Amino acid sequence: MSASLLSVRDLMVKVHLDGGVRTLIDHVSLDLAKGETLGLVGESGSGKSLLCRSLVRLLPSSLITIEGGTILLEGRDLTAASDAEMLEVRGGEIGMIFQNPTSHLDPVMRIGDQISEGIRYHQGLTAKEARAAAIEILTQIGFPDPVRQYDSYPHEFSGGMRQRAMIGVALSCNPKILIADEPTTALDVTIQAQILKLLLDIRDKRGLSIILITHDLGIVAQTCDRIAVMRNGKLLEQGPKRTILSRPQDPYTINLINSHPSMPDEIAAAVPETVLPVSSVKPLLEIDDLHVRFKAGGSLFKSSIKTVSAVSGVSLQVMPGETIGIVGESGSGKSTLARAVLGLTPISSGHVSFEGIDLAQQRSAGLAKLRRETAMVFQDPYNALNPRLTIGQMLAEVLKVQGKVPAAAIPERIGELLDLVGLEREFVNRKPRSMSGGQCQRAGIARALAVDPKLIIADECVAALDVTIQAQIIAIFRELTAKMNLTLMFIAHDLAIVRNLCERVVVMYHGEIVEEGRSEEVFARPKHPYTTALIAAIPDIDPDKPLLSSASLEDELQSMPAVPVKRMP
Amino acid sequence: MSVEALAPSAAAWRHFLGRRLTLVIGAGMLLFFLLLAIAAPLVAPYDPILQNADVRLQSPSFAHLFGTDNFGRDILSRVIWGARIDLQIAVIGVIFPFLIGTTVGTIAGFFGGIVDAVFMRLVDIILAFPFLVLMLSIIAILGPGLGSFYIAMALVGWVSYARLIRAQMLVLKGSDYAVAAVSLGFSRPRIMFRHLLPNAIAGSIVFSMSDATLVLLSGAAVSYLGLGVQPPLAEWGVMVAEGQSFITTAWWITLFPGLSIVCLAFGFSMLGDALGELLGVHE
Amino acid sequence: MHRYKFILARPLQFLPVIFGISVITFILVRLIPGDPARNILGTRATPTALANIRAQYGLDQPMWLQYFYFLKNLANGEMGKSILYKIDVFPLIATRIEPTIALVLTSVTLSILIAVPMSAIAARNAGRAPDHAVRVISTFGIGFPPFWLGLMLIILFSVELGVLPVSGYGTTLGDKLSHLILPAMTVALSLSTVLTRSLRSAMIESLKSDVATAARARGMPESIVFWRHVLPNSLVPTINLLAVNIGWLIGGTVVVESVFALPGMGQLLVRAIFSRDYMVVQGVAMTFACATVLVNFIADIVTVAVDPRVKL
Amino acid sequence: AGVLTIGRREDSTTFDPIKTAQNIDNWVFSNVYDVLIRVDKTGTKLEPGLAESWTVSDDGLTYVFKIRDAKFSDGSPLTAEDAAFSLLRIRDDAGSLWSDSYKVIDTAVATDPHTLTIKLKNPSAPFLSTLALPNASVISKAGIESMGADAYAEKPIASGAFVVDEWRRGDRIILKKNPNFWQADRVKLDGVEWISVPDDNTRMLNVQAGQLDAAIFVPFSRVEELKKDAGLNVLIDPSTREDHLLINHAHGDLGKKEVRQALDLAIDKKAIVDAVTFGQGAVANSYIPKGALFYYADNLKRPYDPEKAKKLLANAGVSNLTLNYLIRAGDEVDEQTAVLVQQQLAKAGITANLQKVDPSQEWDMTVAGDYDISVNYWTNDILDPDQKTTFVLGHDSNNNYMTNYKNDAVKELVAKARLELDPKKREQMYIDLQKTAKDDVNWIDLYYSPYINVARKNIDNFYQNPLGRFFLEDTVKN
Ligand SMILES: Nc1ncnc2c1ncn2[C@@H]1O[C@H](COP(=O)(O)OP(=O)(O)OP(=O)(O)O)[C@@H](O)[C@H]1O
Ligand SMILES: Nc1ncnc2c1ncn2[C@@H]1O[C@H](COP(=O)(O)OP(=O)(O)OP(=O)(O)O)[C@@H](O)[C@H]1O
Ligand SMILES: [Mg+2]
Ligand SMILES: [Mg+2]
Repeated sequence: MSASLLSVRDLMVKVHLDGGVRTLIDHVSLDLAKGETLGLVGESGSGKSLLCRSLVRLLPSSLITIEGGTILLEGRDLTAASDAEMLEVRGGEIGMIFQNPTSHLDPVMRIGDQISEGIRYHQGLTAKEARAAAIEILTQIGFPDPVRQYDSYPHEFSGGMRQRAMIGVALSCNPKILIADEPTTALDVTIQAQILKLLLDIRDKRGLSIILITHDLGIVAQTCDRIAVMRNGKLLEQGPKRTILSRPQDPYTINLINSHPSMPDEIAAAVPETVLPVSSVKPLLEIDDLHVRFKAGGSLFKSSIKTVSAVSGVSLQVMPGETIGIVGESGSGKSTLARAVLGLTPISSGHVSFEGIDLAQQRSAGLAKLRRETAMVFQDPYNALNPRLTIGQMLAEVLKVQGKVPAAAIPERIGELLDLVGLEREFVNRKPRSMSGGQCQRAGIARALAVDPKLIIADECVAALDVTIQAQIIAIFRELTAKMNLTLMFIAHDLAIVRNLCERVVVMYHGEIVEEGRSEEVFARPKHPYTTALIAAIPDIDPDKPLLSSASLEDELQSMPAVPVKRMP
Repeated sequence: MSVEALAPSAAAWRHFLGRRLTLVIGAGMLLFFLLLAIAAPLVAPYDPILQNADVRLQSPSFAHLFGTDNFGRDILSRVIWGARIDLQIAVIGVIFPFLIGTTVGTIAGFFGGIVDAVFMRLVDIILAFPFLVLMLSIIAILGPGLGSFYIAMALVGWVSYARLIRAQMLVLKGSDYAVAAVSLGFSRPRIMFRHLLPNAIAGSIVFSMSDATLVLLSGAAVSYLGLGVQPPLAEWGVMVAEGQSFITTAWWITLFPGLSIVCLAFGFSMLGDALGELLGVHE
Repeated sequence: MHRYKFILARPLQFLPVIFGISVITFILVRLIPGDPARNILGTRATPTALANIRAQYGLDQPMWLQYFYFLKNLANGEMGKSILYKIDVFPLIATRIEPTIALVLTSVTLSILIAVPMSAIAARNAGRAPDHAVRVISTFGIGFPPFWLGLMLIILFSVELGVLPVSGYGTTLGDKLSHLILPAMTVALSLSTVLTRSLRSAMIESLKSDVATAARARGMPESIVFWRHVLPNSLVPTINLLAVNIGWLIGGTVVVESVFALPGMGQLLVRAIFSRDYMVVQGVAMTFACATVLVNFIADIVTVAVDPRVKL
Repeated sequence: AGVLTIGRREDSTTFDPIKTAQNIDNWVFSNVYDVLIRVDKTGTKLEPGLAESWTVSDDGLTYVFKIRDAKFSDGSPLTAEDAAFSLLRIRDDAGSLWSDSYKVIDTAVATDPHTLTIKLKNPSAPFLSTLALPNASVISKAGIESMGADAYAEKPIASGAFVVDEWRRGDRIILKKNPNFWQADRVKLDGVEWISVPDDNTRMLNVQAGQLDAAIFVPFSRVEELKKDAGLNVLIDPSTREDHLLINHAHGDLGKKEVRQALDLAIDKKAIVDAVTFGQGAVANSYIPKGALFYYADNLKRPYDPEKAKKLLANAGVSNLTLNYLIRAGDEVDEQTAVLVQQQLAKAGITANLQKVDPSQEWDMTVAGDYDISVNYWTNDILDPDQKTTFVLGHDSNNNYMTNYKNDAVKELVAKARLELDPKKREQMYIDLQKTAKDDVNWIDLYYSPYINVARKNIDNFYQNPLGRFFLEDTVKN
């Protein structure tokens, strides 16, 4: 690139811990040109966030220090700048958008004030002028009613709107460079597409340079000019998007690209239909007109107690040995359905029967059977494991309570389970805190398998993981279902993963099943417009398939509420 | 991520001190008092209740490092023996509220609904109930002395713990690992006590350290009202209260037991801070 | 404004609490051994005199009947007659309530005035000398028994320096304030340390929080980050702590009241307990309870006002 | 001139004289109300009060009082009618705590506005003394009837040196000079404020800092220090207070006279006087306080002799005597005495287990006989020894002051002494009583102690008589 706006040379960042010194960023050099979008990818913990925080010298702890290298912003070395100068650089020159808007927006300050705060400070405007400017920004980032929404608090917004507000705050100081740290990870695909589009629009309008951090190569393919790949604090390779995507050099990059879910997967196509749903086989699980409603709000003086229908009128049959995917946006009722099926959430009406036993009629017998023959893998790998127990203790407890394995054989069985999910045996003595997300997720799967279940419900168990690990976990499931004749209900809001793994897909929307069918069929010929939108919003790794291309999809999105997740009372 | 085997840098060293120093000071202080209490018969120079009319109200000297009181009793010896009683007050005065509060909080938080509502109203009542009325009534009913004091503390003190634990339980019982435990067919007591409680209890442990100080001070307040331990036992709060008559003439009678309370309180609060950091709890 | 709707609903929840307290106090004071009649008669008690007094105050009636009369009186806005003072309990409490309220308010104000800057200094220098200094001072504040601290303050400010009155309560506002400074300081020295500890850790947490990082990332100087973002976000847990402590304080001012001879309710209560003046103990306990409930209610309102997310 | 501010422990409870039996009230009454007959400064003689003079019939049943020209604070005249009303009220009113002491009155009539005639049911030597009790103060009949007893008890119409100007409950009583007082020219002060300062230290510091003119209830331990303060006068006035160790004769070996004598021998009263009262007290040898009417100075003083005590115990066949020693919580002096006595008894081989209980309960337990030994004290209300003697030795309703002491000869003598009108004979009877009581060890006399007050140097004539009356009408603030 010709005129480099930002130029990083040999940046070294180290952390000083009790045990010694660890290098977190290792001789990283980068350039960012004006108007350019740089995609920074890499697995979790590779140092992407740290690198960007080093640019504005906002390191997360006093133990982490920049130990070498230069950061030149328009020729000025930021590593040598004074603290006062940095105040100008932050916000004024380099704006930040954070991954998690919920925790980065001040919950007790009005959205508008958070935007105008920066304006007043950096541009020295009066309160009134700043308010006007902030409302202007709110308009730009797509708030339908900026004057009113100026006075809203973050918690009154949906996730998507919060992320927009976060962008607004970053824009408030009119920076030259915008750093967006995984701005869409927490959002579902449709919203993700909107946010990405907004970022690109703003870039074009304002001539901004953007550093976009993500672990999703698809997003990078759709939005960036250049790509930089990081791993273990080192920059593996960087270059123009097409070069990297088509001719990756580093084995890690190659692996990353290959495991992207939007890649058509040969194995998936080759999965033989192991169990044909023959009419003589009785369904393992039957769900009939299931309704789950939650009370929302309501108090002594409020006459109408509102309820939220999380699941409304779902009917489904699951055959033994089947692998079924349940997809749908956030809040569409997938988790609630799973929990209701397993008797973890009270059912409002309808029936669930497991192997012919109706849960409503024979509650204790049904629950006892469920507990022994089904298991669930949870969405959040860290929170689903008791932080105080080692993996060994955890598995031993399950085996002991379930009582299917004689006490003497428990240690042996634990070993087998770990082997099965691909964890080394030494993990017996580890606690969740000392394990990576992927490792925790495997431990969670091992726990589910310890029950020796007929049915496993996996609730978005890969959403929080990066693609390489996602791929590994999916491989484990595929292997397990093949080997052990497991029935699997796989919940996700990401269609691409489901397409790879499942024979049958169920699409949920607002608590109802809107579409159901064999995977290839649904993906090839979606019937419901929502399914179409979902499929279209998957960022494809092929840069030539543009994001949100079809005009009809835009209309579709417009007709839907921005975020149907939270229906506040 | 190369780990450079270096001598700990200045920053890391400072960090270590900042974090462990509180632990060392706190635990060290408590250990000191504990040893003092255990070894009281060995280290105390005099019999703590022995009166000696010849040396009444003497200011600190080599014979009596902390001076003597109006009966000629050696203050140093009384302070040393007092450590026994005051440590006991701090420990027992905290342990029972802790146990009761933890149990109630766990049950209320876990079961919710009517159980919770009943317990929480009870908590409201006790919180709104003037502590002193309860304390004085119980002491009056059971007679002054440590037993009544402990009972009064237990009756009142548990609410803080119950509230802390309940709040934690409410959060934890919705957590994925609690739901996971249910889905695995674990029994309720197992889920409550093996899975949730250990994760909920850290805050209470830290709180119990500052609570120990409050208990000591409540004891001193009770002594001020004349309802402290039975004479002639040496207890710091009582010593301060008794020494009040001499506050302008014989300052040493109140100062040394007073300082002892402060030091013990300091030890507890340091240990509390250290535990808070170790257990990752923020008050 | 429906976030504030709980203001309407809450008073209903108070009723069982107040009722519970009335039952407990009623039973508790009567469980205490000791006879109010014998108590006021002292050494000269004769059987007829004892019987006379018991009859006058209905103490010879069965317990349930006494409780019934107590409730009946309460419904009429009365709390019975003091055995010791021979006047109605309500007016008696009315004459004693002001100093206690004034003491609590001054102490709390003073505590906040001490706690906020102290915790700010500590939090912004976490782990360094000023932080340690604040911590040590805090422990001293909480470790010394208040009656001892109070006396030391009197000796220093009133006897040695002669700048403040030794004890008592004035008649004019300025006079009252000058009488309240020392007792309030005695309370504040310990209360503020509790607040400081809580605020300090909330602030440290908050200084490290994403909110603060985000504010720094848009170039806000540390002072704005602190006062506009960190402080407001640290307040909520402290408000609740303060409420619990005020409740505790309301019921526990007796020591300070008696050291500083403040004619408040704490002293009234202790004398009533010691002389088994049942009606007064009940009356004061109920008053304290209502005040505590009210304080918590106010804390809830403040919490809702400070943190827009909170719904009650 | 000027207003005298006096610090005391507690605030008054009422101004209705018949409804209280507490010193804290009575001591204020003396200067607000006036009585028919007063006790003089020495506490040993009666002198005219509102009754200018009186005559007693030969049979000792009829008393005729001449009431002087006096006015109530509202300016209305004080008549014999008011006096009669007051005496009948203390005898008959349901709220009166004193009715039993005045049951001896048969009739009280105002024969004319200046003449009060009282007929007794039987002769009574101490009767005149009881008229000096502040609780028998003369109240305004018209006043109490128009105001109602409750309002009157708040702000009475009285005839003493001062009138109640304001009562700030819990804080202070503000008295101002009563211009209608019959001795108004004797009163130098413009007013008096009784201020309640419960904490002993604070009360003393107030006087030291000059914020109070005087304070009462000076702890023994502070006397020496206050004496050193050049700005202060420490006032030590004789009182009728006697501290004694109650013995429950009904409990086991304590019924044996030798055992009680052994106890008396085992207690070193001098040591108590030194350590507890800091030398302010005097060792007691009789239940009648030193300086009081009929006090027998030569009564037996058992010297401290633990060895002899041991022997006595052995002779009585008592070993390992273990006693339950009841202490009043919150009373510093009581606790200190207990600690000391415990150690002394131990030297005689007697174990005392201290049991500290709340004062009100302690009182109940003593009355119920639920103790072995316990320290208590008595201060006389009237100068005649009959009241105390009846309570302590007369087999009155309280089992001889909770001791369960039984001696029928003593009982008879007490009754006789009450009726004896010849002072000489009476004195001999009381001497006999004192001797017998000592020999029987009805209780153990410990020490007499004075009233200790402190006043700033500019205050003159601030004193109490042995019955506790302050003579504020004579006090001067310079
Ligand atoms: N406060 C800290 N103290 C010590 N090490 C830290 C701290 N914060 C981050 N690290 C380490 O720095 C490394 C880089 O972290 P960073 O947050 O930059 O990763 P990332 O690439 O952004 O990952 P993710 O995709 O999960 O956000 C990690 O190994 C992490 O453990
Ligand atoms: N305990 C609850 N109380 C009230 N409402 C609830 C509760 N649990 C879920 N809901 C609501 O029910 C709806 C469905 O939630 P659910 O968790 O099943 O969605 P989901 O499809 O799993 O979403 P995600 O992809 O975000 O996990 C949402 O609107 C949610 O707000
Ligand atoms: Mg990151
Ligand atoms: Mg979900």
